[in-house]
Formats: sequence, C-alpha cells, structure tokens
Amino acid sequence: MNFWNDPLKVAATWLEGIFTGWGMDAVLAHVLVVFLGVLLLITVLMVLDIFLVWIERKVVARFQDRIGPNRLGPFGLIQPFADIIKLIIKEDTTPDGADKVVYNLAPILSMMSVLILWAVVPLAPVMLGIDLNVGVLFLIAAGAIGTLSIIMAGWSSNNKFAMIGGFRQVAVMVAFEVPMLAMLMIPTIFAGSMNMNAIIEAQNVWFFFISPLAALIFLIAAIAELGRAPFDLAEGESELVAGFNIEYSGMKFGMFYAGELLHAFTFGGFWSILFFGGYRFFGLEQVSPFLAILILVIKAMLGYWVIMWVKYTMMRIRIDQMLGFNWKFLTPLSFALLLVTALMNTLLRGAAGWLFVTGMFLSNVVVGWIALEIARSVAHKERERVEGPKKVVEAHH
Amino acid sequence: MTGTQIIFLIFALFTLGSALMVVTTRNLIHAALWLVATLFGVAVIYTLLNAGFMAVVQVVVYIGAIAILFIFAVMLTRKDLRDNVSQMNKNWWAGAIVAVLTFAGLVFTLQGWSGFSKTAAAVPSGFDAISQLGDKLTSPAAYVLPFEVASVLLLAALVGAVYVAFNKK
Amino acid sequence: MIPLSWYLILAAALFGIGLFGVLVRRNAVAILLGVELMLNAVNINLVSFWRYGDVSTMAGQVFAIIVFAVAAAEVSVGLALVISVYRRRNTVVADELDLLKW
Amino acid sequence: MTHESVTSLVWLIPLPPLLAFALIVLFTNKNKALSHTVAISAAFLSWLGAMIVFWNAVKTEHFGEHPFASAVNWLPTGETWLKVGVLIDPLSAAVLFFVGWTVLMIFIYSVGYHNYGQPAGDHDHKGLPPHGATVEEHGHKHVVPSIEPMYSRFFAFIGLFAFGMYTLVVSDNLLTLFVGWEIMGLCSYLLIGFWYGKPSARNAAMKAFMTTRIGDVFMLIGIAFLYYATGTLTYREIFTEETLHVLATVPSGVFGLSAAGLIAILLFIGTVGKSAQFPLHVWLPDAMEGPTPVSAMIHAATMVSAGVYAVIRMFPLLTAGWHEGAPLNSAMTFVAFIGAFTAIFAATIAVAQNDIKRVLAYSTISQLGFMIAAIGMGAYIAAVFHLITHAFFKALLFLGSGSVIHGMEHGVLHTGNHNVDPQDMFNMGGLRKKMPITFWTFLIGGFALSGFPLVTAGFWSKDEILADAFANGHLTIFITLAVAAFMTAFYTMRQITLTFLGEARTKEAEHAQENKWTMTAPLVVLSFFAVTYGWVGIPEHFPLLGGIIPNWFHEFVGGTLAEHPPVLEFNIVPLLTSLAVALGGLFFGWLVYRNVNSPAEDKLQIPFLKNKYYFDEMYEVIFIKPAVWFSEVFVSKWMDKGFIDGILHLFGPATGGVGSAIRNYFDLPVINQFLGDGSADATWWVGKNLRPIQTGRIQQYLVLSLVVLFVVGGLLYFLLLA
Repeated sequence: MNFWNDPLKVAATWLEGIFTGWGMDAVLAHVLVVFLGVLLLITVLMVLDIFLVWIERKVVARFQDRIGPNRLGPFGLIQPFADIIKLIIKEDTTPDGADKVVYNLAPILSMMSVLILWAVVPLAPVMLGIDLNVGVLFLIAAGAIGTLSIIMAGWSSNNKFAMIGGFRQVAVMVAFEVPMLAMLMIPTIFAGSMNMNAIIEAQNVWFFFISPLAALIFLIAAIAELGRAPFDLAEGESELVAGFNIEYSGMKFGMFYAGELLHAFTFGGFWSILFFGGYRFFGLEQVSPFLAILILVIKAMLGYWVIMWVKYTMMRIRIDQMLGFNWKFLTPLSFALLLVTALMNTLLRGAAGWLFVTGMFLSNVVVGWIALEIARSVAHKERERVEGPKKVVEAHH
Repeated sequence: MTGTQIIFLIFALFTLGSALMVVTTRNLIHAALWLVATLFGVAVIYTLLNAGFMAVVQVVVYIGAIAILFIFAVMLTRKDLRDNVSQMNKNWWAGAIVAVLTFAGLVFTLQGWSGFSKTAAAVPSGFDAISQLGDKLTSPAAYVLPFEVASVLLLAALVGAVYVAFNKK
Repeated sequence: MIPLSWYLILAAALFGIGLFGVLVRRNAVAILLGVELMLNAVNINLVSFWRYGDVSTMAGQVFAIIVFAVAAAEVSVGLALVISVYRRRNTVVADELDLLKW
Repeated sequence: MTHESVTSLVWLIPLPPLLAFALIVLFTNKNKALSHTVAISAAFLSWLGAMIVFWNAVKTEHFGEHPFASAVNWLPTGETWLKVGVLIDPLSAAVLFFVGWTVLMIFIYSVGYHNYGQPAGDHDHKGLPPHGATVEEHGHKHVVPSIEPMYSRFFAFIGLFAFGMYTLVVSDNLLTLFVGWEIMGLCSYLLIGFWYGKPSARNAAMKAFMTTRIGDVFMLIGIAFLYYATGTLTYREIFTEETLHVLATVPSGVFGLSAAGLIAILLFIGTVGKSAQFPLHVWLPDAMEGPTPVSAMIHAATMVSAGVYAVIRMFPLLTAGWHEGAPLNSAMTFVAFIGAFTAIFAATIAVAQNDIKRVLAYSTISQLGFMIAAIGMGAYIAAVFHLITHAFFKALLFLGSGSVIHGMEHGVLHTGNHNVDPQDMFNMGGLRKKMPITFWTFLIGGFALSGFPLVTAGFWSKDEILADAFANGHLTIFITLAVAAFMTAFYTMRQITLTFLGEARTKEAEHAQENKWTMTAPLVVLSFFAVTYGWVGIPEHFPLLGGIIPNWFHEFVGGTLAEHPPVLEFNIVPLLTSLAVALGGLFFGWLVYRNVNSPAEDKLQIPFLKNKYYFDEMYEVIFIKPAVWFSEVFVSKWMDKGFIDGILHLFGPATGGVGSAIRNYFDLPVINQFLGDGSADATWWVGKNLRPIQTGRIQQYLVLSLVVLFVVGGLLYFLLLA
C-alpha cells in the first residue's frame, strides 16, 4: 500500500500516527482526521467552484458569440476572484420584517445541500467519503434540503416576489423529484445495489447505452431540480424580478449563485456516475487513483457542459406548462419505463450480454416512441380544441 | 459512558428540544422548521439503530415532502399567521396534564416489562438490511399484502386530497 | 451499549410532546404537526424493537415503512382538508370550527 | 377441410347476420351505406360458409351416414341435459344451398329496391313508402325515386330474418328449430308492417302474426308431446328405429291416431300456419303489403319453405309404421289431402287476381300444396326437389315482379299521376321492350313455374311429384294436382301476357324503365338456377335424357333417410300429362289474354274467385267478431267490471273498517302516545341535559376521551392486575 495506490488511506494513517504520537486519544485523532478530510474536500470544491464561474461565463459567451471575461489575467482567469472580492465588500443587507435567523440560514443550507452530496461521490475506486449502501437515495435526501433552503429564503425575505419564487421552486422540485427517483431506480435495477461504487463497477457497458431514455429523463429532472433554464421559474426575471433571492445581496447571494453552479457540476458528475461509468474508462482508472479522479472530472465537466448547453439554447417555460409536463408526461413515462425495465430485466436475466443490452435499448426506444405518439395525439386534440373544430364537409348523398 | 451513548444523548435532547419548540413556538413557520430539525434528530436516531435506509427515507419522505407540505399549508393559510397572541387554547393546562400523564403511564407500563432494559445483539455480519427489507416487502410469504394495501391507501389519499383541495369555482 | 429503555423513553417523551401539541394548539396545521411527532415516536419504537428483537424478521422496519406511507397519506388529506376549510370558513383555528356542537 | 372443422364452421353460419343486426341497430343506424355494407357482408359470409359446408357435404362419400353433427349441453333437465347442436345431413345441406343463394341475392336486390344512392324524398316519412324526390337538372325539374327513409332498419330486420332461417336449417333439434321459426315469425311481422304508416300494412302484419301463431301453438303442443313421449328433441335420437316403432304403436287416444301420427299432425299444423296452407292461408296474400324483397324472402326463400322443411324433417315421424307401396296411414292421408286441396284451391284464386304480387302469392300457396301433397304421399325426394327448385324460381319471380313494380313506379313518378296502381297488371303491357332483362328473367321464372318441358327446373320437380302420385296409385291426388298444374301454367301465362306482351296500356307503362344492376343481377343469377337446378334430378329412366346426367339429387338427398327410397319405374302417362298441362296452360293463357285490355273484358273475373271464396269475410264472422264480443262484452263488461270489480269493491269498505278500528283503539293510544312520544320525550330530555358537553371542539373531546382512558385503564390495572 503506497501513497500512489491509495492516497487517502495512507495520508489518514500517517496523520493519525502523528496525532497519536502527540499523545492524543485514538478516537479523537480519528475524528480529527476525518474532519480534516472533509475540510480538504470542501476546500477543493470551493476552489473548483470559483473556476466554474469562469467556465460558465466563458461558455455562455461562446454560445452567444462573445468572448467573455478576458481582461484580468490570462483568458480572464482572475475575473472570478475579482467578483468574489466585490461580493464580499458589498453591503450585507437584511430587509425589514425579514425573519432574520431563517433568512441567514437559507444560503448556508443551500450551499450545504450541494456540498453534502459529495460525501457519497466515488472519486476513484478507493476514494470516497462514505460507502453508503443507499447512496442513490442520499441524492434525493440532499435535494430535499436544497428545497427547504429555497422555501426558507423565499418566505423569510418578507417579499411577495421572493415568496412566489420560493413557491414555484418548491413546486417544481417536489414534482421533478418523482421522475428523478424513478430514474435512479433504473441503474439500481441494473446494478442490483444502491451503492454508488457498485453502480460504477456494474457498468461494463455504460448504462446510457442500456437505457438512454432513463439518462435523458434523469437529465431533464436534474435540470429542473437545479432550477436552471428552461426551468428557472423561481428567478424568472421577467415576471419575478429575481425570484426567491431578490432580497439577498453580497456574499449571501454569492452563496446561492455558487451553490447553483456547483450543483450543476455535481449533477453533471452524478449523471456521468449513473449512466457513463463514472471514473471508469477502459481500465485507465486502475492505473492510478489520480487518473480516475481526472476521468471523473472530465466526464462531470462534459455533463456540466450539456446542462449549460441546454440552459443557453432553450427559452423559459411557463410554470403551469412545466408542472403539466412533469405530472402528465414525464412522471407517467418514467413509471412506465421503470415497469418495462424491471420486466425486461426479469425476462433477460441470464441472457447473453449483447442480448441484454440490445433488448433493453430497444425497449427504451419503444417506450419513448409510444410516449411521443401519445403526446402528439393529445397535443393534436388540444390544438383542435383551441382552434375550434374543423369545418365538416357536408356529406352529399 | 461510551461515545455512542453521548451521541445518543446529544441527539435525543436535540430531538426533544426541537419537538418542544414545534408545539410551543408562536410562529408557525418556525414550528414547521423546528419539525424539520426534530425529524433530522429522529433520522440520526435511526442511524444509531443501524437502520440507515430508514434514516435516508426519513429525510426523503418527511423533510423532502411532508415538511415542505406543511410549510406550504401554513403559507396558504396565512391569515392566521399572527404570532403576537397565544397559539394555545385556554384548556392548555388540561392538555399538558394529559400529555404528562400519557408519558408517565407509558414509562410506568414499560418499566414493568422484562425486556425493558435489554441490550441489542450485534447485527450478524453480512446481514444486508436493505435487500432483506425488499424481500420481505415483496414476498407473498411476508408483507406484500400490507405493502400493497399501503400503496392503495396512498393512491386513495392522493385522489382524496386533490378532490378536497380542488377549488370548484 | 445503549439499552432499549433509552429509545423507549425517548419515544414516549416524543409521543407526549406530540400529544400535547395535538391537544393544545389552536391552529389546525399545528395540530397536524403534533400528529407527525406522535407518528415519529411510533416509528422510533418500531425500529428499536426491530433492532433489539430478531433482526432477520424485518417486521419493525416493514411497519415503519407502512407508517411512512400512512403519514404521507394523513398529511396530504389533512392539509387538503385544512385548505378546503380555510377557503370556506376563512379560518384554521380548531376552536372556531365547531359547527358540530349542540 | 376435415370433418371436424366443417362441423365447427356450421356453428358459425347463422352468426354473421345476427351480428349485422346488432351492429346496425346499435351503431351504424345513421349511416345507410355502412348499414347495407354490414348486412351484405354478413349475408356473404354466411353464404360462403354455407357453400363450403355444402361442397364438403357433396364430396363426402355416403354423407347420409356421416353427417356434420355436434352438440353441446344447454339446459340441465333433472338428470339429463337439453342439448343444442348443429346437424348438416343431405337434406339440410341441400336446403342450406338454396337458402344461402337466395338470401344473398335478396340482400343485394334490396339495395336497388330501396333506391340506394337516390336523394332523400321531398316529404317522405318514416313508416311510409318513399314518394319520390324533385331534382333540378339542366334548369328543369323532374321527379326521381327517393331513398327509403328507414333504409338501415330494413337491413337490420332482414339480417335478423336470415339469422332465424340459418338457425332453423342448421339446428339438430326441434327446440332450436322452433327458436329460429319464431324469430322468423317476429321478423315477418316487423317486415310486413315495415311501412307501418299504412293501415293496410299494419293490419296485414297483425293478421300474419296472429294466423301463424295459431299454427305455432299447435306445433309447440306437438313438441311438448314429443318431448314427453321420447325425452329428447334431437332428430337423430328420435328417428331411431326403436323410438319410431314405440311411437307408432302407442295409441294417442285421439281420433284413433298413434302417438307418432298425433305428433306429426300437431307439428304439421304449425306448418299449415307457416306455409299458408288451407285453412290458414289467409295471411299470405295480405303480406304483400311489405316491401317486395320481403315478399321474396317470406314467400320463397325462407319462411314458407321453413314450414315445408319442418314437415320434411318430421317425415320419419309422419310415416312411422308405413313402408313404400303400402296404403297411406291416417296422418299421411290428412297431410296429402290438405296439400292437394290447397294446391287446386289457391290456383283457382290466382286466376282471378289482378295484382302482380298477389297472383304470385296464391301461386306460392298452391305450389306449397304440391310439396305437402308429395310428402303426404311419401314422395320424400320429390318434395325436397320441388321445395328447392320452387325456392329459386319463386324468388326469381317475386324479385322480377318487384322489378316490374319499381319500373312502373318510375313511370308513375314521371307522369305524376298517383292514381295509377303500379301493381295492377291491367296498367302494364308491353314492358318487354322497356325492361328486357326483367322480361327474360321473368319469362324463365314463369316457365319454370309452369313446368315448361325439359329445360326448366320446375318441369323436372313437378313431373316427379306427378310421377310419384301415379306410380303409387293415388289417382285422386294425381288428377287434382294435374288440374292445378294446368291452372298454374294458365295464370302464369296470363300474368306474362298482361304484363310484358302487347302494347302499353297506360302512359306510366310507356315510361317504365329498366332497373339498376343491383336489382337485375340477382335476377340473372337466380334464373340460372331456375333452369339448371332441375338437371341434377333427371330420373334415370327418362327417355333420351335419362342417364346423361346422373340423378345426383336422388342419390344425395335420399341418403338422409335410413332406408333409401327406391327409384321409380318410368311411366309415360304422367310425363304426357305434365307435358299437356304445361304447354296447354301456357297456350290457353296466351290465347285468352293476348287481346284483353281491361278487367271488364276478363271473363274469369268471377266475384267468388276474385274475393278468394270469401274466406276473410267468413273468418271475420266466425272468429273475429265473436272474439271481439267475448273480450269486450263478456270478459271486460260482465266478468271484469261486474263480477270481479264488485267483489273487490266489497273488500274496500271492509278493510277500511278494520283499519280504522285498529288505528283508533291501538295505534294512536299505545304506539303513538306511549311508545312513540314517550321515548322521544325521554331522548329529548337526556339530550338536553347532556348537550353542554358537546362543544364541537375536537381537542376537548380528545382530552376527555384520554381522561376516560386513563381512569378506566388505571382502574382495570389496579383492580384486576394488582
């Protein structure tokens, strides 16, 4: 066991050795080491977050045929730091009539709900916070805290726009949790476990190729959960000014903002873990844990890029349409897909690998096609209803 | 006193304290948020009981759905959100007495039971609570019927809730 | 190790607090909050009996899961009723909802 | 196809028309095109099934011994089961063949007859025949036929009718036969009264229904007696030698008949009603009020044939104890007498009728008489043969007459003179040039009916009946039937002459037009069978022609019976007779009527014949008037209002007295005041004193209930456990 094979464990053993060498209690030393590890992870994430601001701005600029930040440092790399300094020195206001404790707690919870997710992310085969056997559910549980933070922010601001924004966001998040949970069950079915590591290990063939529809639905639900365009109704500038975070300024706003970016990146990571093999890439992950981390980060970045791509090319959807889309289309579709997948899994159990993959893929295509056909016919009827019935040609006898 | 006992005591006190805040605070939103805290405490208690799955489900279902629903309901009925008057009815003393009596009665009854202070055997190694739970919930020999009845109940509640809350105008 | 009694007393206390909430709160929503506390107390009992009894039967956890479902159903219907009552009577104070009196 | 799969196909034959009926009534009612498509498709499917079954039956060696038969349990009757099933033996196969063809043709014909594709009428009403629609074309208006307003309804009814007929043919027992029989009775009622807006149609429908009902009641009695005597209604179980022997020897106690004879006569009375034999023949001419396809359906293809079919089915029962060449038993004598009498009786009436359809109606009655007489003589195969050939050429004639009427209606619409009856033959004349297809097909049908020698089917079948009568020495019957045959040829030629030959006697006849292909095509198809069907049954010993084509029909249908009927020796007398009567009748018919232009010039318009021997008037006096008197005066006025109501009126005051006594001396003081009011007062008092607890506050209730729980629980705990 050397550092390059299992860096975390070696470092932890080494540190614990040092602490106990100082005469510290063994349990306390262990707790301290874990605490330091968490601190390290969070620090790395926060620093990454800063660069995410830069990446986001650069990417959106390219989408919009601009250059983006380019003044401060090479390629404008120093720009986010300037932004942070600006946010920190801005006046930190709390509106009159606001519920102070809740108001100040909300951004913290928001950030926390994102950071807590990383506890279950397997960075490399040997590197992950906790090997939770319900890792997939943990994702939803953390999302619940994010929901809570937004409704707290919306309510405590003592502002109608914020309140409506909070309402909307919560309605959306609670709604899209349902298809998301259903889609999380599909990798679980394939892997036979809710453990993140087990799911990655099971992906000899990426689950994306086994169940592309599930990956797609998960992505849509994830974007809705993030509250990014086209689902950014909680902020809806044109209607709600800035929605739930209207009263926040300075670093508290900065925390919502950074939280959202990191959240997007995190979901990119989860997308790649659940459907694109996580840190696995043709055995390269076995070479070194650091290579595995690199692979995961690259995949997460690609996922993040897809989320950005969607955000900057789609327009915002009306709230009722969005909830209708979820309850009337996405939720039934995801349940149907879950049923079909479970059934096919039972049928194809023990079949040859290629047969399993092909069968699953085809069943996905069929389910998706049927759903689209139903949606089309319903839309057709709706259009007829709105436009009035077609003129009946008088039958002549 | 071991580490686990300390952790238990800390979270038990946290749970009970937040629960007390739930029933006494005048601001209903705060009450709902205190409920969230209580539920968290209970989730921790579950993990102490080696029921990690229950803990996560507790967070998903209670905090992710039920608590949120409560906050919604409170906001939708905002007219009664006055927090300058007492939120308790005038018979609160009777309620308090009955509640204390209940607690006392429960403890009194329980302490006469032989298994009251027994300790837990270690969970057998290789015991996978989640797959066991899944098996039991879907096995005809075990609890598939209650499970299905519960799902029907949920469906009925869903329909009923939509019907009751639907604004007919 | 923690003896079973600690969990049972915790659950009993939580139940009592919840009962207190149910009995004294004026707001119907707050009453439902109390009910949630009581249900959680029950769940703690169920899970701890599972842990301290025969682990392999899973009965405690199964019933706790069913209590989750029941709680979700109770809250959805209960809150729907509260909102419906609020629309009609413009109040959610339990004492004012006394049409069933003599 | 295997034997089994054909047998299961038999089950399916009656179903398509029934489905079509349901579909049209329930769904496609509004859409005329869809309705007739459904109905004709159904008829086609049944036809297809019938043809497949028939073909397989013909192919099977010794089919009589291996018929297509299967049965399922239906009703439990104590220890046994009442079975229903299907049976296709040579007889029903032959019948199925002509039923399939005629039904399909009639369905197709109806499309044209009811003016499909024409505009809706100007002032047509449901329940009345269409009156024509005004159409504007090239700026000038003229009247064209309009579509039947209840077009879909018609197809629904004939669909049900076809179902009834197929059921009757394929069933293997008397019960389902009776079911099909009654379905047809209902449908004939509905269809004769199809134009229910016309009082005459309504009356005709009722008359037909009531008259046939008389026969049906006797038939049901016969069925019940048969079931009582044998314990089964399935043909193949009844027609075993032992059963027949028992039935033939057990006396019934009525008129000295054996059980078999009585049952046969009872069943035969059903046939008398259904097949319009004397004396229950009166309904059939009136049934001409229905649309023409209905006439063809009822009088040729199905219902009346059903009557004869039923008697033929019961042949073994009728002839139980009789053998070929022996003197007829009493039941057979009765049947033969009725048949022969009807044959000549109806023929005399037909001579004096002017309505083109009525002539055919009486002709039908007469021809059915031939068949009945043949059965009565034991000439089984001749009866079946004539049944089938008659079905073809009579359907042809009815459809042809419908075509004539339709063409005449066209002329009536053209001139606008609605006083001209398009059915009166004296209004016609010269139609052979206007309606050539109708003329030639009608001619073929008419010659077949007359028994025109050698080429037509009617000749061979009628000749066989006459030959049978002569060979077995039933001279009276032979002479009667020969005279009837002569008259048949005579009135047929009269009809053809008046209708088609000579010059047009009215403007309407000048403007008559040939009809669409939907009407003429069935005529052509049926005329093909009217000619060729006779050739399958040419007797082997016939001079010159005999033996060129083997006498397939005799072989095939004869296989139905356990004992194959012997082949008749050829005799020149009946042949010469039939040649003479057919040709002579035709010649005289032409001779007498070639120059007759109006009813006044017609020497044979004898009131006695024209009024059908006053049978309707006689029934009116003998049965209907007394029945009306009995129901209106005796039952209603005397019994019901006088006697029964009087008793009831006595009951009223008596009950009232008892009631008021109970009320005043028991109910009011005891029940009301003491039990009722007393308990209410008590409840009220308790409620009033308890109501302060009911605050309506849920939390108080909860506290109270918990307190009670603690108190009771504590008491129980300390008292019981401690």
